[in-house]
Amino acid sequence: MELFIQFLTNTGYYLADFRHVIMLIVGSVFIYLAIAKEYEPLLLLPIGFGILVGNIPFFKGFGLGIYEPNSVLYYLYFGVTSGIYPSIVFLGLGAMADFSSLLATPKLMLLGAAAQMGIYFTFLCALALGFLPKEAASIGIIGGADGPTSIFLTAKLAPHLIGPIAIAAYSYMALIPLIQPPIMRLLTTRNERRIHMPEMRTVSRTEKLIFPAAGLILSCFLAPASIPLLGTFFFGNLMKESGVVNRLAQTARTTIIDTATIFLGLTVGASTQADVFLTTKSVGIFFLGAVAFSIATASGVLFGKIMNLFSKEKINPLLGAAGVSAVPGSAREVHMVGLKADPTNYLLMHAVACNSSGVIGSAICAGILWSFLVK
Amino acid sequence: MELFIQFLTNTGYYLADFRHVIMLIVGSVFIYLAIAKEYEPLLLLPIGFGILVGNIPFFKGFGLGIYEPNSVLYYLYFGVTSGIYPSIVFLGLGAMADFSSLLATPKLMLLGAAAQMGIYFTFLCALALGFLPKEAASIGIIGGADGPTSIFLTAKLAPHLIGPIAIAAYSYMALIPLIQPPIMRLLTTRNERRIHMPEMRTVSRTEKLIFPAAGLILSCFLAPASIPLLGTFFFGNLMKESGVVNRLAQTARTTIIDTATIFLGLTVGASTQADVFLTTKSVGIFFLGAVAFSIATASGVLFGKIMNLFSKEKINPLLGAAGVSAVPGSAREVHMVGLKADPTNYLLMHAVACNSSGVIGSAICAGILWSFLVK
Amino acid sequence: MELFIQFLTNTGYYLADFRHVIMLIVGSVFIYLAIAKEYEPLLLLPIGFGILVGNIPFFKGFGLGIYEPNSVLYYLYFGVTSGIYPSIVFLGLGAMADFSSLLATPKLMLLGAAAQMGIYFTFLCALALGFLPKEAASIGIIGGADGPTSIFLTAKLAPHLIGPIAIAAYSYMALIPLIQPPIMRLLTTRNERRIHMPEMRTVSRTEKLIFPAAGLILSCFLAPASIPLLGTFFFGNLMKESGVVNRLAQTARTTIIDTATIFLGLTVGASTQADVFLTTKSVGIFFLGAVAFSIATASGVLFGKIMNLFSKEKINPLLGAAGVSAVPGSAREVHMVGLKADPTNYLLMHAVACNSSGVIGSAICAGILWSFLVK
Amino acid sequence: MYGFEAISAHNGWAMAITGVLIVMAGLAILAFVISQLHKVATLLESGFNKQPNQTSEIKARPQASAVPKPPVLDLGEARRHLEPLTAGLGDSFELQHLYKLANSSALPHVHLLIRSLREAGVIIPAGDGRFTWQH
Amino acid sequence: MYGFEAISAHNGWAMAITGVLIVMAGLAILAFVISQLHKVATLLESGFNKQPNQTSEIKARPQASAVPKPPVLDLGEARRHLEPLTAGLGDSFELQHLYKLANSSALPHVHLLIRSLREAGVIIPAGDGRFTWQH
Amino acid sequence: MYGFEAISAHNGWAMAITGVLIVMAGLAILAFVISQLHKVATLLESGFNKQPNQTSEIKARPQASAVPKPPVLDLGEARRHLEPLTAGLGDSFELQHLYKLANSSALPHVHLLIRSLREAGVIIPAGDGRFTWQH
Ligand code: NA
Ligand code: NA
Ligand code: NA
Repeated sequence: MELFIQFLTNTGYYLADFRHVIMLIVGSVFIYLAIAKEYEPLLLLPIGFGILVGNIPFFKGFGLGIYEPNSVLYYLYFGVTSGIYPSIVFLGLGAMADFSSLLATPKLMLLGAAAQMGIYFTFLCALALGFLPKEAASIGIIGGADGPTSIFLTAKLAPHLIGPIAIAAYSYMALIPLIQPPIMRLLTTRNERRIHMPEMRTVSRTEKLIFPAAGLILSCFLAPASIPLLGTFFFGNLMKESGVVNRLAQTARTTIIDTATIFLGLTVGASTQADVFLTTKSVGIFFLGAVAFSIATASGVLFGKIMNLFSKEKINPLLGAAGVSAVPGSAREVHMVGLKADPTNYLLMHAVACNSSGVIGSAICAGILWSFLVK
Repeated sequence: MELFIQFLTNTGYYLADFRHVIMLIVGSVFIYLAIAKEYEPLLLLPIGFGILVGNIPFFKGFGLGIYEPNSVLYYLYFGVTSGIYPSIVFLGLGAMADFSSLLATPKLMLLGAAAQMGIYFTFLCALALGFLPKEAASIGIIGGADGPTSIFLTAKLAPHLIGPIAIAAYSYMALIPLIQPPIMRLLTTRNERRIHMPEMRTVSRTEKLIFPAAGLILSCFLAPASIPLLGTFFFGNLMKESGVVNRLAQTARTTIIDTATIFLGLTVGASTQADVFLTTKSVGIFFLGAVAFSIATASGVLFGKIMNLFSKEKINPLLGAAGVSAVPGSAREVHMVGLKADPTNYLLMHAVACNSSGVIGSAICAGILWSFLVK
Repeated sequence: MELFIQFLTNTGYYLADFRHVIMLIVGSVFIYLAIAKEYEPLLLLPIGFGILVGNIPFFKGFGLGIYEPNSVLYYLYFGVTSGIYPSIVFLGLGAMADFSSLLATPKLMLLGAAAQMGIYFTFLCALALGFLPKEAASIGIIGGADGPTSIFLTAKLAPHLIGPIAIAAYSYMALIPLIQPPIMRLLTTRNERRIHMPEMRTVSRTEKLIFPAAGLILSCFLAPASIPLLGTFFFGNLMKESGVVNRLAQTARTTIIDTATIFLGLTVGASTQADVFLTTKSVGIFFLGAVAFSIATASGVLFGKIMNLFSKEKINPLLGAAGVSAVPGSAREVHMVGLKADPTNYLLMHAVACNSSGVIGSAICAGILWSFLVK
Repeated sequence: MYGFEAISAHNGWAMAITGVLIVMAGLAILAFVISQLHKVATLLESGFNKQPNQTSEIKARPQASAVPKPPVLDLGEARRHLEPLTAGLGDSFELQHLYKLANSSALPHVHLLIRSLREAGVIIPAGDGRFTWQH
Repeated sequence: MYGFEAISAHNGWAMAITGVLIVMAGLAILAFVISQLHKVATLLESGFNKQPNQTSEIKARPQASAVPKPPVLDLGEARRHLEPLTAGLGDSFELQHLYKLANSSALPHVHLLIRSLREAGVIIPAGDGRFTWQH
Repeated sequence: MYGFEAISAHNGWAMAITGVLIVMAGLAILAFVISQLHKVATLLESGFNKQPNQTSEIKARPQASAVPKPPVLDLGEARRHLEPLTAGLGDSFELQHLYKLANSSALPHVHLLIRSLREAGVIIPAGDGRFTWQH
């Protein structure tokens, strides 16, 4: 009988409190958005279900929780804390990426760089709000709008914040269609939005083959700490472009990235245990995340306008908004807003170019911040 | 020359004794059953070959054996001892499972619950035979007729018994066609076997989408310790039913589960090293395993008959036998026995429903027993 | 400002020296050979890019380098140092291999054995050049012309040489078309090269099913230390031949081996950090590697001629060259040289038989050397 | 220690009975909830059904703003516009997804376009009812 | 230490010779066993050949007990009966497996049934000669 | 500690400015290099173009040395010659690879041969434009 009592006192029904309920609702909302609204389902669904899994109340010290060594979740979560999953995801992304539009219009890279200002601005805001430098850097990187990059840097600098930062990053990436368009319209005139981009030149196979090697060396010589992300990213792309290892590239962009995505999402979600997640810090992080995305978008657009002051060949400043990557969401938004202004204005390919450089840009920023703050 | 002697004394030819021979024969029998009889080949073949690999005599302390740290087998076996493989297999099973028939006829779930009595009965028998509680629980779970569940619980409670318990569980699962039919016939009248089940209603997509979340919360709130199994199981099913992450679901039910199955089978087989496997305990385990399967089948069938006493809408008691899961073997046996009694009696879909609930049921039991005995 | 300086002093631009440049060029050459010449691209491309990744200068003690615990590369490299990747690659190779030609003409196995003399000859040379026994054995195994086998043994005996030995092994495997033909021609008369091999008998399914088990037991009873390689190799082959676990065999020969290949190549390449790679030892290893391949080829061919002295049914001595495996390069070379001598002389299938036995042979040798030197 | 003695000594009876009760209770609750699920479902249907409408209005919106643009029917150009859209879907995709994306990118006559791409073998099957771009 | 001196010092000659002998012996034994394998094979054939017969009798058995049931030819119903059978085979399967399962589930005219399911596109190819259910 | 005070205390301004400068500089350099890439490319083209010629001469070479051998058109034999070649390519392969290998193995009328193997269903599609051997 006392066994029965004792068991009941270990059930979730007994251990649950309002915080678990809140988190279960949050998780359900994520799942709902993923399925009903199809917002980034590949990310929101695993994370959402992970939140459910991670917030089932259980008796601590039992070897069950994601933070208890020897639990299955702990081992699966190791891929996050060690940075392995982000690195593998970048391998697959590289094997999917097509840099032709970037290679055809290199100057668009500057927009990808400009959009990174959101990272540093948010970093300063976070410091001002009293976050420690390492926390502030991890929060700032949300402005890079790259899930794996954010998770990677946070795992290295402030592992206790992986949950909230990942959730914030992915939530705002899912909300790109609501965040970016107003900012773009606010900062651009109708005429600017109507600027057409010139037809792109076709890019030779050799260029595509040299780029991954050149990109790796140039980026990582500058910021060696971005090797774990850009190393696999460019490797994946070389496998794809080379055409001589199709079976490897194919595996990288299907099974390998899918597997990493499943376990990354599930465990990141499960890492949001009510007691570690529902803190004032998380509130601050969500607020700053919104700042990060907005500033990133704005600085990209504004930099586009500045470039137009100095170059005679005008570019469409909307493209700056695609510099925040959030692949491929932001590129599509830019395209849509451009179409709104002029139904014959196809910005998609150029926006994709900014996207790619945005990915590289924020990986470099992660390297920079890491090397600033590691010591 | 003495080098030559010394080498020869390290060869299997020199080190082998009759126990190795026995195990090599056992392994060959498994392989034969898998290939010639096609009994559960996905399990018996890897396990059978693993038995061969694990029973090649070698010089201990060499870094070769599955129980010697740093050996390759040791690392691959870690997925078993840590419980990662079973968890991953359940992810894939979830991504394959179709719960429509269960959702259409929920009351069949009780049969899945009843069949679990075999677990506790065997648990008591094992205690009575002098096994320690943790060992007894691991032996009892064989009655769940779920390989991964048995391996998971044993890895947590009595890792030294993983080999014999896994072998027993999978052997009897392969022998379902010989074990169950006689018991079913013994306990049911021809008229009972001829009971037709009503046509099933069609289940809406929304129901299928809510079930994984609801199932997870209800089961794991009651038995949090079953999170590692049911968490991934329901996650896999949500990925499948959502339809918005097909590429993930596809990977989960192909590559991911295949890979886990290969290494689970191979290492579980290799863990049956003659010296640790050929013990009186193993004999007891095999005997108790047979008890477990028989009692599980019987209690399922009998509970079906009891239900008929109280509800006016009669159900076919044979379905109780499908509550032991052993997916999909038992469901097929129920179907066949039903057909024998009345060639127009199609029980398959309802049997599958019991199967599913049997899987959930024994995962819950694993959680319960673990939480009883972990301390 | 001093932050800026301090950052610059951590960039690759500041830290780079001529050795990094050399290695970056080496890596680029590998990539070029893989893409432009299609020399073993599945190996040379990942290794080549890995060399680039591993030779980006970075500030040590930062958690970045492949030799610094907790770096992502360190964890991925663990699959190499632990011997897991080679073992998994052999699983996939087994699931691809077709032993029918070997089963039809067993005596060709002796050629596969003879070619292994290159291993021991090189082992002696390495000792003579002042290498330590464990190093010498790892260098000798290059003569086996099996990448995974070489990496496996080196990881066990002389992990500090994994980089140079793997690079040497794979380079020479890529250069097979340049190394072998001259030696073959030198050691055989035109008439010998023109010897036709008899039509092969067809092999029954049962033979193909028994072989993996028999092969495992016979090889590993003799050299238990080759279990990690031959255990998975024959397991993969049984999965393939059984026909009852096609989905597992399919996964083993696609995703599983591809994934292992990607990370094996990338990390082995990255392990060639300039400071640990550019040593006089590496020079010696490359020299000895060339010796190993040449002697292996020669001894295979010569043994073929010796066999002809004693058996009336002459075999074509060229086949001996295929005993060094280097699958499938050497088999193709033998075939080509045979065709040169007589355009109607199709040696391919018999050469493949020697290839297979060469793989088994060098795995056994790895086991032998390991057991000689482990203590 | 053997037999009943061993069982009682290890508190076996209690564990067995409690265990049976719990699993019975658990699955009974689950069964009950499931039996009520279709009611919850009908409630939520509305929510999930928002999606079709919403996507359909997405369809509607750009269609409106799109002036028919014949030259797009040049398949080469069409592909250059559509291929980037599918990048996010991995190397193979389902036509309905491509269709949705194409719509939201406001290309005219999307149906016509995709069909002709199929017929021209620019989009080729990749097994499992998925498709990919001919390379 | 270099040259022959080093070799002897490290017992190199012994290792090399022993090594060569062992690998030679090992593969020689293996070669011999293989050359005898076809004999063992012919012995075992009987064992492995049991399978076809046994499955065929499985086929026979239910066929007998099955009264022809035309309505089953309604493909919808046919699918509802067959799909669960294939659950165990993963998301795609080979027709011969489906055929075996269908037989053992005693459906009448299985061949006819499966063919019509194929033709009706209820069962669709999934590459590699495998098939899956149209969703 | 909050506000500007916190920022300066943690050397925030320096980090932010340096960070911006570095990433700007980095991508600017990359952009510049990329813009020059097509020049490097044209230089290297020669190198990469060696491949086609070289393979084509491979094609040429054996073709020359191969006396037409009708019996090879017996598909069974053809397969026995070709299948081992594809072993290295995994269980499925692209026809062009098979073609290259077949050429380098000096079989006559390779094109004709492979086409007839396709038509005879000895080589069957395995999805993704790859093929495999009918078993
Ligand atoms: Na970015
Ligand atoms: Na069960
Ligand atoms: Na070899």
